[in-house]
Amino acid sequence: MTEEIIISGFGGQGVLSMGKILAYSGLMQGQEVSWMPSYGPEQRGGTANVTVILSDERISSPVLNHYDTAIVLNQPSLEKFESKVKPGGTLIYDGNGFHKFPTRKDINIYRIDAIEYAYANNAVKTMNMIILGGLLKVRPIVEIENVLKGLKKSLPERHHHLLGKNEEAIRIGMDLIKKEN
Amino acid sequence: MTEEIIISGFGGQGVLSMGKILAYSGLMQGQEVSWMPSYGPEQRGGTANVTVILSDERISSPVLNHYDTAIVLNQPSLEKFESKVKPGGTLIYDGNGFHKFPTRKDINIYRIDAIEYAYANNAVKTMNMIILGGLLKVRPIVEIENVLKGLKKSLPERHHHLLGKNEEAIRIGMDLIKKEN
Amino acid sequence: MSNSQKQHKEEVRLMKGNEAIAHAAIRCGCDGYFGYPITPQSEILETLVELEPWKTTGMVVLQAESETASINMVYGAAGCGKKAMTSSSSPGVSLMQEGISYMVGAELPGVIVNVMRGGPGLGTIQPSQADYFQTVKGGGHGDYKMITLAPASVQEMADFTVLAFDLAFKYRNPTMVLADGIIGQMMEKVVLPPFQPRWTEEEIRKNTPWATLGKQKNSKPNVITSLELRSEEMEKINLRLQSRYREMEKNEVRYEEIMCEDAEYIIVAFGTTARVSQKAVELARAEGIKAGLLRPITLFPYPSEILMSYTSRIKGILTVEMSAGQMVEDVKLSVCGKVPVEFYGRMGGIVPSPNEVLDALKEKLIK
Amino acid sequence: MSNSQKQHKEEVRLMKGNEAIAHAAIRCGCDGYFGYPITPQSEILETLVELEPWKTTGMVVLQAESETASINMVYGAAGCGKKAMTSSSSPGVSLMQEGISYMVGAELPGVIVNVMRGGPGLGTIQPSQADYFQTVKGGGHGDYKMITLAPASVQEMADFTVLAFDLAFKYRNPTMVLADGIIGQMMEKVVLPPFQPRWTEEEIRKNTPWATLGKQKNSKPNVITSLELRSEEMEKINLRLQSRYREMEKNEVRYEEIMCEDAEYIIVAFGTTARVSQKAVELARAEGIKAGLLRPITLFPYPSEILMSYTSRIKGILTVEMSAGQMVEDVKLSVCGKVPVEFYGRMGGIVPSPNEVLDALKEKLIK
Amino acid sequence: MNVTDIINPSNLVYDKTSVMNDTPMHYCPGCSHGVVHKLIAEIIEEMDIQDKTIGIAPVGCAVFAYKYLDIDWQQAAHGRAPALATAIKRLLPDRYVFTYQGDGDLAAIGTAETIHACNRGENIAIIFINNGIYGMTGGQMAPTTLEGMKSSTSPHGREIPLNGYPLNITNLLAQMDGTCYVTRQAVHTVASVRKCKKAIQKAFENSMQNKGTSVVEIVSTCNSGWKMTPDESNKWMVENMFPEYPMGDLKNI
Amino acid sequence: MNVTDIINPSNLVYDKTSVMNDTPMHYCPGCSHGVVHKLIAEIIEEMDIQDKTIGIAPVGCAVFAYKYLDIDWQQAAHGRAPALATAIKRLLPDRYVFTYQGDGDLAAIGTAETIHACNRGENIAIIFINNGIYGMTGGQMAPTTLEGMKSSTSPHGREIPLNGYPLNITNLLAQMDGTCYVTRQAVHTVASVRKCKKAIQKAFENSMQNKGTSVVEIVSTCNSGWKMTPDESNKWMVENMFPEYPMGDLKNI
Amino acid sequence: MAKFKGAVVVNTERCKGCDLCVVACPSSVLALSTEANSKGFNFSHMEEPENCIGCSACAYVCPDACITVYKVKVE
Amino acid sequence: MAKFKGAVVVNTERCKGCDLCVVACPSSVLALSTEANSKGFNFSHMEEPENCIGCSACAYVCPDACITVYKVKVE
Ligand SMILES: Cc1ncc(C[n+]2csc(CCOP(=O)(O)OP(=O)(O)O)c2C)c(N)n1
Ligand SMILES: Cc1ncc(C[n+]2csc(CCOP(=O)(O)OP(=O)(O)O)c2C)c(N)n1
Ligand code: SF4
Ligand code: SF4
Ligand code: SF4
Ligand code: SF4
Ligand code: SF4
Ligand code: SF4
Ligand SMILES: [Mg+2]
Ligand SMILES: [Mg+2]
Repeated sequence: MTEEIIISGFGGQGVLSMGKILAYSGLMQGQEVSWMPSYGPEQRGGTANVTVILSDERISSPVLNHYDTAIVLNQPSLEKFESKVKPGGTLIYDGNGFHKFPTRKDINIYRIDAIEYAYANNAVKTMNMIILGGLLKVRPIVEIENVLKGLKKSLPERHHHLLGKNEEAIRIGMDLIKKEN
Repeated sequence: MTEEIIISGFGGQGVLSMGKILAYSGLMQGQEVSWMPSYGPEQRGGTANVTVILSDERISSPVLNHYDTAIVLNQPSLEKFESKVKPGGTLIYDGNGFHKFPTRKDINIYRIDAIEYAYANNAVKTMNMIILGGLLKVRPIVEIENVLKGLKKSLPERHHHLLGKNEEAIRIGMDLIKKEN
Repeated sequence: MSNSQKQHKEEVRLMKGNEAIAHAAIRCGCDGYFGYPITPQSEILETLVELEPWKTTGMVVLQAESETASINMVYGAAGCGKKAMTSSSSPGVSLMQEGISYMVGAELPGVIVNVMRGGPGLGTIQPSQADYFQTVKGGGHGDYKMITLAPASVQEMADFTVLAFDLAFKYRNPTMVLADGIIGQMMEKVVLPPFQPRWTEEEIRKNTPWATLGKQKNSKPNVITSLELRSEEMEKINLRLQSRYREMEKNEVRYEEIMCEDAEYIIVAFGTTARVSQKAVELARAEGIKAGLLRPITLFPYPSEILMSYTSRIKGILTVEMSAGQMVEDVKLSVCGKVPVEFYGRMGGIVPSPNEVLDALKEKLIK
Repeated sequence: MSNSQKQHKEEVRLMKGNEAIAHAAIRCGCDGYFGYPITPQSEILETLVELEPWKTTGMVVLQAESETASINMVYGAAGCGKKAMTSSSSPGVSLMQEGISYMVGAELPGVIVNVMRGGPGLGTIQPSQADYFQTVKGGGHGDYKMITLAPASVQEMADFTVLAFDLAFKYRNPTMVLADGIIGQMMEKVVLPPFQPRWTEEEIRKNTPWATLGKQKNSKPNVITSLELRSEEMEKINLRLQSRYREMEKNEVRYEEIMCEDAEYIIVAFGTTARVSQKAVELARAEGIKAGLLRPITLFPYPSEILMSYTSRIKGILTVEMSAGQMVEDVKLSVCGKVPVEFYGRMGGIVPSPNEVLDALKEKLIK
Repeated sequence: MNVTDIINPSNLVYDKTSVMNDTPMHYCPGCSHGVVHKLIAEIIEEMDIQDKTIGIAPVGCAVFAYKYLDIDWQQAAHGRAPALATAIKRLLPDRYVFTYQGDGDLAAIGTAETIHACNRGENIAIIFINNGIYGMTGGQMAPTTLEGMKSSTSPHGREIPLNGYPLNITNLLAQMDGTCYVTRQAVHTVASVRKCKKAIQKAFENSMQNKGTSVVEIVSTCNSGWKMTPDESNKWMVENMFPEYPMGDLKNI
Repeated sequence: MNVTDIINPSNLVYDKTSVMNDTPMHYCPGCSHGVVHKLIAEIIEEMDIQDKTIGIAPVGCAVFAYKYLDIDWQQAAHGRAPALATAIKRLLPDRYVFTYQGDGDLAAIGTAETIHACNRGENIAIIFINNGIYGMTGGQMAPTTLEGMKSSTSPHGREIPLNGYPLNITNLLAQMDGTCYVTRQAVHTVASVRKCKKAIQKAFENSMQNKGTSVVEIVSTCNSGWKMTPDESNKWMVENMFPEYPMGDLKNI
Repeated sequence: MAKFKGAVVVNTERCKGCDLCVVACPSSVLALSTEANSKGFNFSHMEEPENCIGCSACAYVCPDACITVYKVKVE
Repeated sequence: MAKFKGAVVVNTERCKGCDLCVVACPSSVLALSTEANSKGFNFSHMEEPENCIGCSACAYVCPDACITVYKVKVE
């Protein structure tokens, strides 16, 4: 099995670390993984994206132009990546601040209002875990237990007490996500 | 007609300028000329040499390994260039301080004790003209009048009053040179 | 399984290519790293200062005032028989050309990492492979060559750092690790090489008897220099260097063949474009096109012979690079007109996609 | 008769190649020279300061603090539409590689003279041709090319200085004059090019509307930059540069054929080795060997077509260089395996002699 | 009198100068670069020298300065702006030529070019943004980074034995015969902004009077690199940077 | 007592140290380089550190220093000796590491490397031969060439507006926090030779005490470049160079 | 003594919400809005417009030249 | 007071005839010879050996380390 994912949003939204957690989760379940960020000169702001591939086989190209799954967290990202989801693939978006919405009919489209939820519930720090939860609900590519193991690996020790919060966030995301088409 | 000449000696002996005067003389009589110095990092001392070619035709290589005429003014130069005179060619040397002398039989060997003469007669400044005179006696490749024209071109104006002295030096050199074999 | 994986059981880690270089350097007994920040490779220095190896192995890590200083620090360290390295990206590596030429001239080992970005000039910070010529033909003055290793994965970033030092010392010549922004910035699984202690002074004296560690009693002083004003002697030095390059050509050619046995079309690509091209080969095979990939691992010495050996049975070669076409000249020189050699490239920091490569293969060779 | 001789009657002078460059620069309306001393080319700067052109044409002559500064001064001047140049020798030119790449990236005209000496490293001050790769393949980072003129006489040192400026401005790209210590240091007859006034500010505005002379009212500011972070845009810049190189290849190939019409063996050589090889051809002809000389004048663009055109009727090619063999790759790429291509070279500052070249021809090709 | 009455062209007292165009600047929120850009733009407007000014910005966060100030610009290689400026000013002596350099640029890789331009007394203005860090490349240590200050290449704080002393290069430049005006300014308060503007203006004016090189160091913040809010950065700067890089004129002749 | 009686090993009071070998030096007759070489050799002998010393000579007339002093040497690219020395000393902290640089080298192309080594306070000794000219390459102007002084690139004398001021770089180095000892010496008289030797020795000693960088400038002659006899050169130096580059310690901590 | 009343216009699209104007205002006129502009920044606006004395402090320190200041003499 | 007598040996092959020792000698002992060595240099030698006081001044200033000095106390 190979899953090719793009995650894209504003610089501050934790896009890269969401990708990292996914990659670590893959690592935990013995898969081949690749995590390929867009990198730029901006210290802050701007749009960032990351390509994550989890596979049971050696990964050839870390760079792709079509994805099984796209997670888009702002308008420019939607515009850039909607067309790049493979037919039959999955698009997950957080609609916060959107004025144009996905239109494709040949892919599965899900909406998750994690940003709004996070601001309303004082959970900005785990926002990316909420979204990840949404993803795992609709594309169960990694076991939650492996996600938590991965988190443990990628977080500095002093943050390990937050693991519980993160697990909760995943469950919230699983609830929050809605199919649109 | 093409004449390929090497002049070699200690750095301070005016080897390069002797070559320059020859080259200018060729220029004055409408020939093609090339003047190719050995160049080194030493500001003073060391051995210097210059290859001068005068020709009625376009000169191909400015770099040679055999010469019609070699003028050598110190021992290392003799050792380096005696063997590089073409058979039937000419070797002129100033024997001052020599302990080994030319031995080839298939070339014309001339000796000119210009250094000794110059020191004895307070004529160090025109020593190279004396040697040039010797050369022209045995290899009349340029007209003396063209030499003087050439000198005029290559000397800064303020030295033009020395032209007479130089002409005289040429004549002295013509007297001084002696065939050895 | 890579060499380092065989030698020891160590956990699999996830890290960036740049980070892998830093870890591998410390582990292989590197004595000194000297570098200057530039995107997309600053993580090498940043990881090193974070790891503080001076507190463990004693490795010196110094942020220099410029790339010019960096490479000359490597020169100084290497002259003492120390394992020294620097890293930079394209514009910074251009500034090192005099220093690299000096290292070659003084016969000094050392490792230089270039995580290439797009040029010319300031260009872009996005990935590129357009410093191929600079690296393998000679960006500095004079006749010289460097063994050039082109990693295509994070694992190779680690492994080749170690290998680069070995080869540098084997041949007393700098070795280049030629990566690009993608390989530097991406995370993959990696098993780090085992820890090797840094050479002791006794070992240095033994391994590099030419090193300037202080003149030993009853022996001549050691001198590190690239100067020789006597042309005959200088030519001898040149000839010695050249014969060393011939040795490298004999011993150090490295490449990977992927699905080449029965291939009718060969794609030649290194680094990131090799990864992309591998996927293109997979796509091609899925369509029934017998494609294969030759991935040169050493760009100098170049795997010319294997390429020549294909010529009797293949229909053509497509070279894929993130450049206007540089390595393609070596491909052409390798096959000497025997099969058509085509080129597909992207510039400006754009990474070609697998589909593009497949399309190029069809369009340019299969038609 | 060279171009400059046709245009005006001027006396024949005797001077060094380096001096000829200085005189020619002043005469062709050069605005600024920026350089740093290094043997064997320091006479260029020395002649310029002796001639004090700032008192006559207004040309600026400045001894910079380094070669790095020199090339960046040329960049600054060129950015203002000024005719600017620098000169150096091999190690100094290595230090300019970043600056050269920047000039290309910013599309700036300018002239760089390299009077080559032997490397690598400090090497020797004696002549060499081992910076061929650096010059024509790209010593700096990124994909770029420079028209490279290889003078073989003092007259050409003068003429090519003028031509180099013309070509640099025609293509908005730096041009390299690639000479060697022999051509720089030897004296030959030369007719200097006629005096051309420096461009006035109005002319600069007309000829180089992109120049930064101060923003004009009602027009956009001019910006000199090589930066473009958007990959798609950066690729467009790269493609524009590449198409310019294709133009150069179409329009600017220059070479000299000597006794090639009926030749069975062709020697290919440039600069000093072309002069030596010409003599070797004369010697060969005297022995009844039908040899000819192809002297590339432009090293980029390379005279590949003419070489290819010989292949149907010649028996082989000998490339002669003062290097370990660099241009020979372009010769091979030109003839694509159709005839044998052999190489003869000397290094370390040694100039091959005509007889050596003849012997090599016999040994390697005629046998 | 309500707001809409007051907002009336006749009551205008402060507006963006037109030399600064409408392109949004890429700087991080609160970055000092913006304020300095604004001052330069205002001076160019007020001196009416938009057609006579050539700016040179090397790499660093301000490499895109050319997008924001509508004057002719050259973008220089890292550290080399003073070399470009030298050539430009010598070839166009009646132009206002200034460099706009960061501390990484001016005090690290560009040390030689800066010192030699100042030593030759080139008639240029050097605007030197000292934010104690390499902003552009992600917050690495600069020569001017303070002792103990954290950066991505001094994650545990700059240590003197390891990394050397914070380099007060402006002090050195003030010692040089070729400089005529060397001053240290900041832009964190209204008063400092006003003073800084005067200083930059003086530097511009000097460059037409054959007096030599003028250097205006502006002690600045890089809140991204420093990992503080803009306001915290200003406070930190006053407390920590100013003692090492004290405000005021070092030379004025 | 006649000469042959006096010439007896037991009466020996001055002899060439054995650290300086018998290879004849390539320097022009009367060149200051020779004297300084001799002093360094004597110090190495007297301190008994021949096996602990690493010298670094970049290009310049002294590029061949390795032929004459029997210690380990590295030859550096033009201007980069302090970078080499930095790496060497950090990797071999118990070695005496010194650079031997000309004024062209240290004060022109090597400005950045010199300043930054001093700023980092590298524990090295910098021996700086200031002969006001580029000797090796044929007498071109150096940053330290005096106003009005002729050279092959200032044939009519150095002009300030054209070429800038004579650069007193040692003054700048003395300002830097990283230097512990900065002094200016000469070797034209017996007294000056003696003093200079003490200075160089102190610089060597400092380098083992973690005090920072020591800089010994030796105001020197280049009679070939200056086109004077060695004796005339010494006199000219005293009259012309000393006022610009005054003798004595600039810093000693 | 003359009294001044002022008003500022913030270019809300250009504003990056850095808060420096808020801190600089001597009369506590300004505050960052809860609303964000298209770039996601909470821009500055006049929270207490009647306090504004038109001193331009906010405009001087604004790095993005977002603030236009108007001022009238009252009384 | 003790008086000293000295003598110097010049390495004539190494000597370049720069004259610095001649100038430095307080007792006018040295002079350049009219003879030249193999490199063409007129080397230094003791012209007035009896004047030598063994002060080593010549040796200190010699750039080519050509001079060896001997000294004895007399009386
Ligand atoms: C030769 C070279 N080396 C390194 C870089 C990478 N680089 C770009 S900007 C910069 C330093 C920026 O710091 P500074 O000059 O202080 O400007 P700031 O961003 O802080 O305003 C560096 C190292 C480069 N572009 N070129
Ligand atoms: C990169 C580079 N540029 C220029 C040179 C040529 N060069 C050799 S030595 C030298 C300067 C020598 O002057 P200085 O350092 O003062 O030493 P001196 O010979 O006067 O003792 C120069 C410019 C070089 N070798 N390398
Ligand atoms: S990184 Fe620092 S200097 Fe650069 S724009 Fe952001 S705050 Fe300003
Ligand atoms: S050129 Fe000058 S510095 Fe060099 S050896 Fe001669 S006198 Fe000494
Ligand atoms: S003008 Fe003055 S009072 Fe009004 S908002 Fe701005 S800072 Fe506050
Ligand atoms: S200072 Fe400017 S950018 Fe910052 S919040 Fe105020 S108006 Fe916005
Ligand atoms: S000082 Fe030395 S080299 Fe000079 S003349 Fe005297 S002995 Fe000879
Ligand atoms: S030792 Fe003193 S007295 Fe004797 S020759 Fe030397 S300088 Fe003169
Ligand atoms: Mg900065
Ligand atoms: Mg000097």
